[in-house]
Amino acid sequence: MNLANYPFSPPAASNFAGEMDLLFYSILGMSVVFAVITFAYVIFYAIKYRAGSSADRSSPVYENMKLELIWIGVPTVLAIGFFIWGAKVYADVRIPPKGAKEIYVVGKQWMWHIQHPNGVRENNTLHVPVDTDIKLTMIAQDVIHAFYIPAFRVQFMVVPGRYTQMWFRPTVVGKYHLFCNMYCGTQHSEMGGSVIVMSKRDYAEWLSNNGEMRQNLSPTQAGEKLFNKIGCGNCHGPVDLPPRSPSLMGLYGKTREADNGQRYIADESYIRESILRPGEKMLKGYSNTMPVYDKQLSEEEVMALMAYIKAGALPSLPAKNMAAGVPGTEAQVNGKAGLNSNALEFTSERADATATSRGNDLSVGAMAAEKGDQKR
Amino acid sequence: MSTTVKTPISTDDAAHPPKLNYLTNGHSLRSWLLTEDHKRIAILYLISVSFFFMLGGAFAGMIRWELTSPAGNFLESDTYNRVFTAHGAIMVFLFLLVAVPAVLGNFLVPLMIGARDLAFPRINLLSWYLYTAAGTLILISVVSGGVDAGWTFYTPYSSLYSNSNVSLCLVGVFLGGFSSITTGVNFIATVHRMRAPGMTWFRLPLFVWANYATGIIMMLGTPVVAITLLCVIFERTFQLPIFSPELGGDPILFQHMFWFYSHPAVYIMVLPSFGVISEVISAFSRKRVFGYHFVAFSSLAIAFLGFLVWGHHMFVSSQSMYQGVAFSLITFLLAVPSAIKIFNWTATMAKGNIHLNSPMIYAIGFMGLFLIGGLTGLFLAAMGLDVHLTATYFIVAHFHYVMVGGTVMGFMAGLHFWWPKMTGRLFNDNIAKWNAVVVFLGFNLTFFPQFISGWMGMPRRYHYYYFAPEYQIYNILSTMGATVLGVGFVVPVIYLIKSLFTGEKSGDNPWGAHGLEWQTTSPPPTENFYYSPIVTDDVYDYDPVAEHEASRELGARGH
Amino acid sequence: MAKSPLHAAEDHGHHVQPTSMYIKTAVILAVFMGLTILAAQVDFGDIVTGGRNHQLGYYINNLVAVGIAAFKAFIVVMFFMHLKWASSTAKVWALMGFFFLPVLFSVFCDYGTRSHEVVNGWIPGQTETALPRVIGSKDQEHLDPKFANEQNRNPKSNLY
Amino acid sequence: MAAHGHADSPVKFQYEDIDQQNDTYVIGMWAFMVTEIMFFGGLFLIYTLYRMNYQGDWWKAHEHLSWQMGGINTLNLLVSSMLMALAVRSAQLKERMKVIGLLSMVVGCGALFMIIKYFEYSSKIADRLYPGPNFTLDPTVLHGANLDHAQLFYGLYFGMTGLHGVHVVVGMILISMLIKFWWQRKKVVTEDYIPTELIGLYWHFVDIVWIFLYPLFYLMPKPYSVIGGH
Repeated sequence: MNLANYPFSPPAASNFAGEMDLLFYSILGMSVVFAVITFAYVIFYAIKYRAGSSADRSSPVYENMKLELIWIGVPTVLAIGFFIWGAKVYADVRIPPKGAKEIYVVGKQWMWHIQHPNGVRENNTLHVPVDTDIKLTMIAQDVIHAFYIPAFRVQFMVVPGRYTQMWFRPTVVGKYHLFCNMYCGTQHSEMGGSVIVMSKRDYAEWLSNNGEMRQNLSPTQAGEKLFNKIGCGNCHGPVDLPPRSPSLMGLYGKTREADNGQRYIADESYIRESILRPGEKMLKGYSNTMPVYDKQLSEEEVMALMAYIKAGALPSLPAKNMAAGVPGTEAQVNGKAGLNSNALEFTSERADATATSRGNDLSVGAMAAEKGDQKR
Repeated sequence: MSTTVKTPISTDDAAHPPKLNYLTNGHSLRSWLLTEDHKRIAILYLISVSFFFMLGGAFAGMIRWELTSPAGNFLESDTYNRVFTAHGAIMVFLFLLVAVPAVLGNFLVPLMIGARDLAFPRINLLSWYLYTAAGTLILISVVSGGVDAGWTFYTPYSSLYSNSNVSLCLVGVFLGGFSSITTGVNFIATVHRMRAPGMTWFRLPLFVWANYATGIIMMLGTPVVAITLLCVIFERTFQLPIFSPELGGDPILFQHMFWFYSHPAVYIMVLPSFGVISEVISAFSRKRVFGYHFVAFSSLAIAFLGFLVWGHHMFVSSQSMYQGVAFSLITFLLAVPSAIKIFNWTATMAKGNIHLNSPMIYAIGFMGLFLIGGLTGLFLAAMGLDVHLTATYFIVAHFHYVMVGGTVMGFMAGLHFWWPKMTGRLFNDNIAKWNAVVVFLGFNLTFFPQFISGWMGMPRRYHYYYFAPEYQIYNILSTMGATVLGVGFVVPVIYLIKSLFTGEKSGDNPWGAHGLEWQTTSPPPTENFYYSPIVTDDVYDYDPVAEHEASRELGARGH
Repeated sequence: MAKSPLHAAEDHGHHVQPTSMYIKTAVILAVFMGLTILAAQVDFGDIVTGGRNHQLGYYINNLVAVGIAAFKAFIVVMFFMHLKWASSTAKVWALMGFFFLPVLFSVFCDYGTRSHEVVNGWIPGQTETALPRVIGSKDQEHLDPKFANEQNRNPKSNLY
Repeated sequence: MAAHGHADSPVKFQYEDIDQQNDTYVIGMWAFMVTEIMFFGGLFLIYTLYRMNYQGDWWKAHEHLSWQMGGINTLNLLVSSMLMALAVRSAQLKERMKVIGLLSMVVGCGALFMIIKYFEYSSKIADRLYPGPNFTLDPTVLHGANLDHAQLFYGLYFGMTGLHGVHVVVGMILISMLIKFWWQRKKVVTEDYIPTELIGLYWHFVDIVWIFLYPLFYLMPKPYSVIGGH
C-alpha cells in the first residue's frame, strides 16, 4: 500500500494555493486546540466527577463573570482576526490584476465552452500557460453553474444573464480537475474535465498547432463578422451621430453618462446590456432607436460582439456597411433566425458531440503525479 | 421538592387523583386524531417524524451505497439526483425542522412552565395536519417520479429547466412552512402568557428559552421562504420567470430570499437541541447550569444574529463583495454565542455528581460533534477559504456535523431523557448507553472522511467520480460509517418500542431530575398537573454535594 | 379564583373608545389617501431641485408615496387595531415585523454596492486603479482624469 | 376555578381567567400578523428590486391600470375598516344587532372590493395582459413598454393583488362566520369581544396591505427616462 495513493490535500498549483493553505491550516490548528482542550475537559470532568467518585465537590461555582468574559472575549478576538485574514484572501481572489490574459467561458448543460484570445476553442478542457495571470469571463446559457478548479483553490458561479469573473495564476505544470460545482441537472457530474497547465512555450505551440479547428476565429474576429452581418455598422460608424447613434470605436473603458444622470464605465456588462436592452441606460443626448437584441442573439454571439467592441470596434476589412455618416434609417435585422457566424459553431453538432467526452482518463491530478513519480 | 403545589385542578379529584393519564384517556382512533392535547399531538409528531427519518435515512443509504464505486453503476444519474433531493428535502423539511420543537417542545414546553396546555391547542392540531399534508405531498412527489432540483431549489433550474415534480414538492414544503409558523406562534404566546405563577423569565428552563427563540425564527423567517417558493410555483405554472433572467429577473434574488429563511432555519433545527443538552447536562451532573443567563441570552443572540448572516451561502454567487464582507464578519461573531454555550456546559460538569446514563452519553457525544461542526464552520465563514470549500463535501460534512451531530444527537438525548415521562416506562439503559457510543463512532466514521474529500475538492451532488478516483477511499470509509450509523438508529427503535410492553414502570422522576415536568405523574394526566403549580424555587435547584454525601452514606451502610 | 399573580398587576384597559374617534381616524386616512394621489401627480424633481435633477425627484416621489402609506398604516395600527391600548408585549410583537422587514430589505446592500465593486485591472496598492463603475462619491472623483474632464465641461451634471 | 370543565364557558380550560386568555389571543394574533408582514414583505422585496431596475418600462406598463378604480377600492377598504372598528366597539358594548349590522356592511364592502377587482382583472385579461406565453404583443396596450419587463410587472401585479384578494375573501368568510355566531348568540362571541377584535385585526391588516399596494401599483411617479421623451 502506497500512502501517496491516499492523498490528504489537493495539489497546490496556483498563486492562491499558498495563502489559502496557510489560512486553512491555521484555522485547523486553532480548531484542533479548541476542540481538544474543550472535549478533554468534558471527558475529564465526566470521569473525575462521576457519581460515586470521591472527588472534592465542595464550593461549586454557578456563575463567574470573569470566566464568561474571557470565553466571550478570546473567541471574539480570534474570530475577528480570522475574518480579516479571510476577507483579505477573498479580495485577492475576487479582484483580477491588470493585464491578465482573458479567456471566455460559457457554461451550458452540461459542458464548458472555452475560448482563447486567439480564437482557439475547446470544450471541457482548459489549456493555460504557467505563471501567467489568467482571467476568466464567464456566463451561463441556461442554469447556474460553478467553475471550480480545486488545485487552484478557485471557484465562482457562472450565472445566466450576467458576466462573472475569476482569475488565477497557475504555478505548476500538470493536469488538474475541472468541475462544475453547482448542481445543474441530470449530467451534472459529467460537466467538467481538466485544466492543463503547460509551459509557456508548449502553450504557444499548442495554440499555433491547433490544426484540428476549422476556421478558428478569435472572438474579436467573430464579433466583427457578426457586427457586419447584422448591420451594427449601419448606424455605429466611426463618428458620433447624435441623436441617433454614438460611435463604438474605443468605447471600452470610457465613462458614459446616461440620460438619468448616472455615470457608468463602459465595461463588459455595460456593453452587453446596451446590446441586449439599449433603452435601459440611454446615453445622454441620444434617443432610443436601436432594436432590442435580447433573445435575438445567443450568449456566444453577444460575447463575440462584446469582444469586438472591447477591442476598439475597428474594421479590419473594407466593410461595405461602414460608409460613415450614412445612417441606415432601418437598421433592422433581417436574418434574425438565420443569424450565424463562426462563433456560433459552439452549438454545432461537432461541439455537442464532445459534450460527454470527459473520457475515462484516470491520470489526473494527484494520481497522475504519483504515476509520474513511479516512472521516474 | 421545594416547589409548593396547591389548588387542585378539578375539585372532584382533589382527594383521589384520577387514574387516567393522557395515554389512557380515550383509546379510539378519533380520540387520537382529533385530540387537542399537546402531549398526544407530540406523540403523533413523534410517530410521523420517526417515519420520515427512517425514509430519509433509506435515501441516504442509497446515496452512500452508490458512491462506494467511482463509476456510479448502481443508479442512473436521474435517479441519483432524485434520491439526494428526496434525502435532503425529507430530512430538512420533514425531520430536522420539526423533530425537536414539535415533538419534545410540544410535549414539554407546557409541562415545564406549569401550564395545562399550549395557548392554542386547536391550532397545534392544525399544525400537525399541515405537517402531515406536507409530508404526504412530498411523499407523492417523490413516489410519482421524484424531484431532482436539490433541496435548495435554486432557480432557474428548479423553475424552468427541471421537468420533475418540483411544484408538488414545493406545495408540500409551503404547507410544512405553515405548520412551522403555527407551532412558532403557539410557543411564543404560550411562553409569554401561560407561565405558572412564580415562573419568572429567569426561572424558565433553558429548553423553554431555546424553544422561545426558535419560535421567533419560525415566525419571522418561514413566511419569506413560503412566498419565495410560491413564486417558483408561479414561475413553473404560468411560465413567468420571476427569478430567471429570461425576462430580466435575477436568479441571485432567489438565493437571497431562500437563505434569508434557510440559514436561520439551521437554528430552528439546532437551538431546541441546545435546550435539550442544557437540561440533560444539568440533570445528570446534578448541578445548576453554569452561567444560566449567558446560555439563555446566547439563544436569543443566535436567533437575532442568525437573520443577518444568510449571505455567507453566497460568497461565490456573484453577490457584492462588500455585502459578503459584512456577512462574513457577522458569521464569525455568531460563532461566539455557540462557543459560550459549549464552555458553559463544560463548566456545568465541573464539581457535579455525574451520572453517565444514556441521555448524558448522547449529550457528551453532542458536545464532541457540535464542537467539530461549529469549528469547521469557521473555515467556511472565512471568505477566502470558502471560495475553495463551498459546495464541496466539506460543506456536506460540516452541516451533517451540525445537523446530525447537533440536532439528531440532541433529539436522541431528549427522547431518552423524557421517554419515561412520555410513556411511564423505563428502557434498557445499558443497551442505550452502548448504542450512544456506537452512534458517536459511526457518525464520525461517516462524516469525518468527507471533510478530507471536500478539502481535496470533491463536489457535492456528484453521481460518480471515475475521473477522480482519489476520492474513493474516503467514500468507502464514509459508507462503512453510514452502515454503523444506520444500525445505531435502528437499535433504539427496537429497545424503545420493547420498553413500552416490557419496560419497568418508571415512577414520576426516574432520573432524579429537577423541574416542573418531573413533579407530575409519568405519564402525566391530560391536564398535566393535579394541582396548579406555584413556583417558588430557582431553576435547576440541584445540590451535587448533598447528593454525593447521601449516596456515600447509602454505600457505607450497604457495606 | 383570583387573577394569577403574574397578570394581576397589568391593566389591559378595555376602554370603549368613542365613535367619533373611529370616524376621525377614517377621515384622516381619507385625507392622506387624497394626498398620496396628489403627490403622485407632482414632480418633486421640479420642486426640490428646480427641475435640475429628475432622478432625485423620482426618489423623493417614491419616498413620499411610501411615507404616506407608512403613516396611514401607523394610524390604522394604533387606532383601528387598538395597539395604543394594547399590552407592551403585543406592542413589541407588532413592532417585530416592522423591525425585521428592513433586515430582509438589506438585500439591497448587495444590489446597491454591486456596481461599486472595483473594476477589472485593479492593482493592489494603487488606489487610482480601483475606481467604481458608478461614479458617485466625491472622494474618488479626483482620481479619474476622464471624469474630471467631463466635470469641467458639464459642471451641473454631478448633482446625483 | 369554576371556569374549568364547562363547555359553554368562553374561558378555555388551559387558561386561568378571561384576562389571561384575551391577552394571549391578542399576542398570538399580533405574532401571526408579523408572519403575514414578512409574507407580503418578500413580494414587496421582489417588486422593489425589479421596479428599480426597470423604472421606465414599469411606469409605461402601469399606465394601463386604472388609478380611479384602485382609488375607489382604497376608499372602500378604508370605510370597511372603520365599520369593522365600530363593530368591535359595539361588541365591547354587547350591542348584538349593531354588531351584526356593521359586520354585514363590512362583508358588503369586501364583496364590492372583489367586484371592482373582477372588472379590473377581466379588462386586463381581455387585453391579454396575463403573464405567460400568450402575453400581448400590442404596444398600445403596453404603452410602449418592453414586453419582458411589462410581463414581469403584470406578473407581480396579478401575484400581489391576487394574494391580497385571497386574503380579502378569507376575511369575508371569517366575518360571515362571526355574523353567524352573533346571530346564534354563541357565548364565545357574545360574552367577550375578543374574537370579534381578532377578526377585526385581520381585516385591518388586509386594509394595510392595500394601503401600500395602491400607491405602488396605481400611482407610480414618472421616472426621468420617460419624462425625457425617449
